[in-house]
Amino acid sequence: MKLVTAIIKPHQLDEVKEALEAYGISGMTVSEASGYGRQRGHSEVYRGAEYTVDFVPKVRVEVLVDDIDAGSVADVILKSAQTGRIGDGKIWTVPVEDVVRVRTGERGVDAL
Amino acid sequence: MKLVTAIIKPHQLDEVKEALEAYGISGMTVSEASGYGRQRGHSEVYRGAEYTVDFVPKVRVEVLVDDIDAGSVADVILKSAQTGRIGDGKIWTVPVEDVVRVRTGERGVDAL
Amino acid sequence: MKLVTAIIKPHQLDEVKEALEAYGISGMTVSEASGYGRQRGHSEVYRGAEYTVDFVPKVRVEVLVDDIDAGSVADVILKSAQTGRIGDGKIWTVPVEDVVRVRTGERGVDAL
Amino acid sequence: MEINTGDTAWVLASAALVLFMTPGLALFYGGMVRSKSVLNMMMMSFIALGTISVSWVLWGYSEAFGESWNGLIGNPFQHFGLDGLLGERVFGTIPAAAFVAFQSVFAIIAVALVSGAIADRAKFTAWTVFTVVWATIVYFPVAHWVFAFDGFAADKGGWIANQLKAIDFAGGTAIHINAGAAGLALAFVLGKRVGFGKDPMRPHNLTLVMIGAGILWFGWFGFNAGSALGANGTAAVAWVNTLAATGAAMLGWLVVEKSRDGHPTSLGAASGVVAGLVAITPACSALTPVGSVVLGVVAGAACAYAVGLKFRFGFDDSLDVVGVHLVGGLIGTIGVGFLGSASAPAGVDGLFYGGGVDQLWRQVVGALAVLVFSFVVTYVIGTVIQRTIGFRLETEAEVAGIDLEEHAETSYDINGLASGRFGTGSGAAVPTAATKTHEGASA
Amino acid sequence: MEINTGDTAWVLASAALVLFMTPGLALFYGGMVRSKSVLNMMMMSFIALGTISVSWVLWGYSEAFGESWNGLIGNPFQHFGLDGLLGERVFGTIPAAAFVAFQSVFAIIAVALVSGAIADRAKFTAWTVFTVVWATIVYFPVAHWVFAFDGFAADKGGWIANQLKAIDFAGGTAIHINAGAAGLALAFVLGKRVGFGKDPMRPHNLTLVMIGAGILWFGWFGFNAGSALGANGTAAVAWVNTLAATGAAMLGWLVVEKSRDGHPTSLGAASGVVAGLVAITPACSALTPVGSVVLGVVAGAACAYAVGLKFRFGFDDSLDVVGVHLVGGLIGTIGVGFLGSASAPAGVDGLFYGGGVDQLWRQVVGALAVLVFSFVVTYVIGTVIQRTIGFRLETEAEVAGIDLEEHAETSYDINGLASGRFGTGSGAAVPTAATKTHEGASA
Amino acid sequence: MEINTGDTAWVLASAALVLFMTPGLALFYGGMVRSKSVLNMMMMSFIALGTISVSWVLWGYSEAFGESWNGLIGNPFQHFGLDGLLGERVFGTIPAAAFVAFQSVFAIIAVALVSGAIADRAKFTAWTVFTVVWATIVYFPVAHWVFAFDGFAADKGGWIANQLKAIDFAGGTAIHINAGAAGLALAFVLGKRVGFGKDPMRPHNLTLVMIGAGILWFGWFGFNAGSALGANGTAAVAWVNTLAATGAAMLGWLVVEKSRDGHPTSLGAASGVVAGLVAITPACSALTPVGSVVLGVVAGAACAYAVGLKFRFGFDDSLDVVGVHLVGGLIGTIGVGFLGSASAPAGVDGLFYGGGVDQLWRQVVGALAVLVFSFVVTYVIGTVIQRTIGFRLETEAEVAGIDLEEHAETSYDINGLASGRFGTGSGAAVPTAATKTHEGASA
Ligand SMILES: Nc1ncnc2c1ncn2[C@@H]1O[C@H](COP(=O)(O)OP(=O)(O)O)[C@@H](O)[C@H]1O
Ligand SMILES: Nc1ncnc2c1ncn2[C@@H]1O[C@H](COP(=O)(O)OP(=O)(O)O)[C@@H](O)[C@H]1O
Ligand SMILES: Nc1ncnc2c1ncn2[C@@H]1O[C@H](COP(=O)(O)OP(=O)(O)O)[C@@H](O)[C@H]1O
Repeated sequence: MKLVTAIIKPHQLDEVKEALEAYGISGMTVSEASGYGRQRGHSEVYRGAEYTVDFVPKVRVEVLVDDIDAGSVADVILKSAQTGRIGDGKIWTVPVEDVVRVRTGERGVDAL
Repeated sequence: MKLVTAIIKPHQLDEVKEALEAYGISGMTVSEASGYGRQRGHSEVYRGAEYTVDFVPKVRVEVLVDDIDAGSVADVILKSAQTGRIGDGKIWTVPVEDVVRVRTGERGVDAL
Repeated sequence: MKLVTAIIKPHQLDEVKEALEAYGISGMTVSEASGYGRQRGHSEVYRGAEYTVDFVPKVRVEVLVDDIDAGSVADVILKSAQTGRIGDGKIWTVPVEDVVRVRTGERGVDAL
Repeated sequence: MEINTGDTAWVLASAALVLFMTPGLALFYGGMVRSKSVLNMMMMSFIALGTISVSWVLWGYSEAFGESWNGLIGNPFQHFGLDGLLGERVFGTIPAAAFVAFQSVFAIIAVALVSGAIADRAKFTAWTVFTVVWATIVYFPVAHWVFAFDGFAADKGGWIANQLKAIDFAGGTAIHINAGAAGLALAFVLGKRVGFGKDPMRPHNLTLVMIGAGILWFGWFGFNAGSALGANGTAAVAWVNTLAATGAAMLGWLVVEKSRDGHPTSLGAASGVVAGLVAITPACSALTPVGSVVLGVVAGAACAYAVGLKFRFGFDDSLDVVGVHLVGGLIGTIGVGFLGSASAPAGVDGLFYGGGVDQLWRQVVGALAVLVFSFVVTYVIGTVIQRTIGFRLETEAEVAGIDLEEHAETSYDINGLASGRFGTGSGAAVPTAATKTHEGASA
Repeated sequence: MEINTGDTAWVLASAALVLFMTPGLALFYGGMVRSKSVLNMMMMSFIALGTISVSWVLWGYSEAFGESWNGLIGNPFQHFGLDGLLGERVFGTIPAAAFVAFQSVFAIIAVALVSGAIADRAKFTAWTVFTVVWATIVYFPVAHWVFAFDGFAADKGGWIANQLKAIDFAGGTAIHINAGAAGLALAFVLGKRVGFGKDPMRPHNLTLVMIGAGILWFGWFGFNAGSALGANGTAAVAWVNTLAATGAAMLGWLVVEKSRDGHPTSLGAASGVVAGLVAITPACSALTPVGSVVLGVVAGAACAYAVGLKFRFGFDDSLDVVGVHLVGGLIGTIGVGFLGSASAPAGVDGLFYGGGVDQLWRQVVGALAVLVFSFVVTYVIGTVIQRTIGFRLETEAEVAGIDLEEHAETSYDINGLASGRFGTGSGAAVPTAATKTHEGASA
Repeated sequence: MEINTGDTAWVLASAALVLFMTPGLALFYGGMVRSKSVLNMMMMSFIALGTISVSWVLWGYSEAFGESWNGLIGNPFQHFGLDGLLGERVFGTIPAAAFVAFQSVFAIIAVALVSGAIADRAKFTAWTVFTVVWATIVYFPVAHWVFAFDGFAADKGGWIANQLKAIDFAGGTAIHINAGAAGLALAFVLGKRVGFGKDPMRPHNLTLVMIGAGILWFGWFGFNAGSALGANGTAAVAWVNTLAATGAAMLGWLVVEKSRDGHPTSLGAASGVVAGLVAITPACSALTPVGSVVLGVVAGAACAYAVGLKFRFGFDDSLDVVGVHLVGGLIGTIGVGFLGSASAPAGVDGLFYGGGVDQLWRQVVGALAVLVFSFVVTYVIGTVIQRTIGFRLETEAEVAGIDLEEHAETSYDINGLASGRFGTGSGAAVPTAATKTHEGASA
């Protein structure tokens, strides 16, 4: 099995979620993140003192998938998360040795 | 070494932590997450307008372990996180190539 | 490719970021975490009732790197995150099978 | 004439109470928007505190309460800069300056109320200009119509107060219908927010909304009971009616929610409070406490339905200035024609108390006159601003968040982990370029 | 008789101040619970603003201040709907309606106070019913006992005020002992929260607690000094004593914390403020400022210990209505018997000032009478509600969070990242089923 | 002499308003610091409510308003414990106790203001000691100089009020210059925060800042208009000027921001409000409304620049007590010498109104006298505290967060996910050691 992780723009989350659902993925885990990269942060000014915030808000989406789905899932995310503007994020895939569903103790593909 | 990651219900965190401690695990990293899966979200109503929140709060627990402990640690988490109701979460294991303790620079099993 | 993940003290984040930049790393993803380990939490008292908070705030830094950079990047983080006091955190490296840049669809090393 | 210190004390206290309502409104509104626009929402109220204070002192008071030109507008030059009002001059039983004070804060909140209709998407400079123009062309004249009684601050006052003789004790027409109609006009001019009716735009901080509602209710006792311009029986009855109608309106709104949506909500309670306060504003001297309870229940329930109109008709009155202030103001103003009781201080029987339709038509005419005038003129003002300096924010900036775009600020930094670098900026009183060196960094 | 405008101004202002205390209490309480129940906590106070306003106007005032039936209860029909109180009627030196206004807000906050004992676990509908029943059976009668003086609003008033002659200037018995005893009773009826004494239930937002404490202190000047029912020397002394005792109580609480727990806390400061305000409430006309400082220090320190009783005896008085209001109310009420000084406006020497035990036993009897009556009757009311419509929330809903369960709302959405879909819901004034189509989505 | 109830009502209401300013200040300051020190910031204001209330009652009032010793200080023993002020004693037209009440809250906020200069780094116990010492040695005497008029509360009063005859209606010198100079001195004594000028220290909660600013403005009407000590024309003019100058100052500050930094900010609006309020404080009885607008614009713009001085000169006046209160106080106090108009209640023409420099030099001397006295004596007090019990927190504790270190509390727990274990602690009224067993756990 694989774990596909995507760092995307927060606004794209619902589109990604719907695209994954449409593809047949029924579970995922999402969390907040801050990104640093080509996309610039912003400046704020408080009583004339300037602060530069370097990180931009991102969302991390993690999907556990069967080996054969890994490529397609990455593609599905890629398409739904793309806006074409700097800062769209990254997707990466990592091998997973074992998955368990906590509720039932099922393992492997059954646990997805 | 392995990294055992568990997505669990927030309420189970203390039980998981204690079970891991009892097993002899002395370190872990925890973070907030939102889950999407069989467990449904909820609806909210503001001035008559309804909002459906699809994600449910979860907690991510990560434990770096020696290869031989990986299976037992997953089992320990499985038992302590289980409530038997939908949404109990997942546990997965990923191979880790290298671990360093920042304070000392120790590597591998010594770094755990 | 590899994913280098570091759990560090929040105060060290800027130093780590600058060290990585100096080394030539131009992107990373950062998120909040809570750590449990040798470093102790703290106690709070509300109307005489005591609460023990076991987790301490940490920051997770994730950097996708080319295979050959993995070791050096871990070293760069190690040096810049080290304060020598308990709780400095961990760095670990995980193999990554595929990386995509969402904006362009570029893959592999080009996506970094 | 001698001033009465008790009356003066109450009017000064009331003026302070009403001043407090505008920051209260800022919180009430601010809590309802998303966290990326709370500061802009609050600033739209705060800037009115700035611009209208100054306009009022310079020409606004005189425009509203100077000698009347045909009952339509006061002479703006007569008391320019409050000329002639500082000394021993007495209006009724209070110093002229106390009356100036009391009426000033009505002007401020009327303007601030309008902003609720255009949350998250108005250029701040354009809004700032709007506040002054709108006050000058719309509010000050309407205040003259409604609040300038013959022989009080000037010999001749406004037409609604003196010719039409509609009862509007504390400003159901001048404040609420006026602001509500203006809000509707601006909602049309600016158009809908990106994602309106699709994206969830739930309130980001309901505790702020509740603080705001609490402050509004508190301040509203100054608004309503203070409008007696003295510490007397009328003020006391207005006070009691303000309590009764507001409590009843909260219940009315919550009962609708419970039966329709399944849950009584805290936003509903806060909204019901405001709906009740709005409705009782024109009526608080004219109803019995039981009449006030009835008016309150009706207003609370009706506004709970009225806030849905924007979805049905597709205009983005973001924080329901129409659903609460316009509708509530109409219910209260016209309600006087039905529920007025001769046993209350205003001494006029409404339709239900055997008074026939005499007062009713006056109330309807007064309400409609203000509604139409405000809507039309505001629409014109808004359109002119949009076509000249631009009123609506760029889409991208709106999506990214108006707080950052217009104010370069972030509302909350609760966990304190946000990394950033410091530059002394221009606040250091040295040229900006030189100081942007960011001399170091560690969060 | 003529009204005095100065006295009227002060009473009207005081009434507004006391009204403001209930939203203040909502914040004070709301900040202390976990974020999943802050809205419900605030709603328990707000709903009292609705139900008790209306009950007061309809029958509550009359029950408290109508002609007395044996000193036990006023005639609820005499002034039903405030009949006969709107006109020229004068009580003392103020319009009757001003007295109605002032006393109304006491009733509201007394009810709201009780909710602190049952945080996070009461069905909202049951609580709503409780507010009306409790006010009618417990509060209005007790207010009659304590606040209805012979010959003021009616010829014959309540037994504590007129027969027993216990001194309770602003409501140590009627409000605080009463609410505290009722809270204790409800804590028994509803039982402990899931996880009480095990799970950490730390305050989710201490800045809210501090805002609430600030508003409470501010409003309390109306509560105490307003109880003079005029702007006079008694009011001024009550004002000063309210400051002195409260400041001293804060210090008392913090010194206990510092010496016992090692740290003076902000929650301790806020709690000390409230403890001091509670204690000085009955006593503010009867003590010298130095006596007030002594009373304050004692109350602050004693309450700092008393809040631990619930852990020792195992009842879940969640926000310490017993530890602060019951204990503080007892200290203040009985304290008058010790610290009363003939040089203060009430003119009675307590035990420490050579007055013997005459006043002391009156204070003790008054305090205990209210305590026992309130505890017993509230226990019965609570039990009946629990056995009929059910008072306690289901465990699962309590754990998931009462805000979502009872109000379908989330208190904060600070980061704005929460995904969700929008449905126009029933607010769109079109049938719910049709609108739940969720026509699109993007956060 | 008879008291006037209207005057008394206004003074009592004003006293309550000014009391409310200190919690308002706590929020205003608290929102500006990082979330790890908001509780300590608020506690520095709250503790002043405790210590100064008690000190005032015991010796402070007497030191400020007792019989004068050479115009420099009142006799602290004359009215120890407010002896002799409870009865029928009348000052002017109000009960003596009302005057005691009104002046008490000035003392409290003066002390609280100072804390803004030393955010995040002062030991709480040391600050607590400082409040009492500073009030006793600096504030009470200076209040005597400025506020004690001959023949009002005592035969002989202070030198600035009676000999110098500088105009300081509500405390530009005694409160703002005084607190500002003291803040500067403490900023030197304590040194800079770790990371000052390098780390970003942006406000953690701007909605708190706005709430605070709203409360401050509201309360300030009591501060300024209340200083008339009666409900009269002077109070009304002071009220209007307080509105006009403050609105204008907000505009002044925002215009500077817009032109210099590119964006008008909400923190700027809040700061402009405070700058305007500070500047108009001494001047509100002496200017016309137009003069007030001018003073306000100048003060707002000047303070917007002045807050940058700390970066240029390298002192860490964390929340700009110098930039806003010292500078604003100087502008207002000296501004009277320029903008004073004989048509205003104070009846004195300034330089611009043809009055020459007579009043101007009095204003300058009064301002400088307070500035120098306060700076020098505060520096000495601060240094003595630092050398004895220590004033500055340890570096490590400061970096970890002063809230945890000094108060063992966390300000916010919004998401409620934080894990933790419960121990009944010592609050359970049983020995601490035994209860730290943490009998179970689940978040
Ligand atoms: N080497 C990296 N390792 C981990 N995350 C990265 C890396 N580079 C970029 N990211 C993440 O991807 C996001 C987008 O990257 P950025 O360089 O801004 O734009 P783009 O990918 O469109 O070129 C960043 O905000 C960061 O969260
Ligand atoms: N394919 C997946 N990839 C990643 N996380 C998942 C996946 N499926 C489920 N999860 C996580 O597990 C949680 C529980 O899953 P859910 O389907 O609701 O219940 P259960 O596991 O009991 O069947 C989800 O909330 C989500 O966080
Ligand atoms: N086995 C582990 N798995 C995952 N994270 C760990 C593990 N042990 C420690 N950590 C993380 O590293 C942080 C520092 O560990 P700690 O034991 O406190 O100090 P040190 O590494 O200096 O000995 C912890 O707070 C936690 O976030």
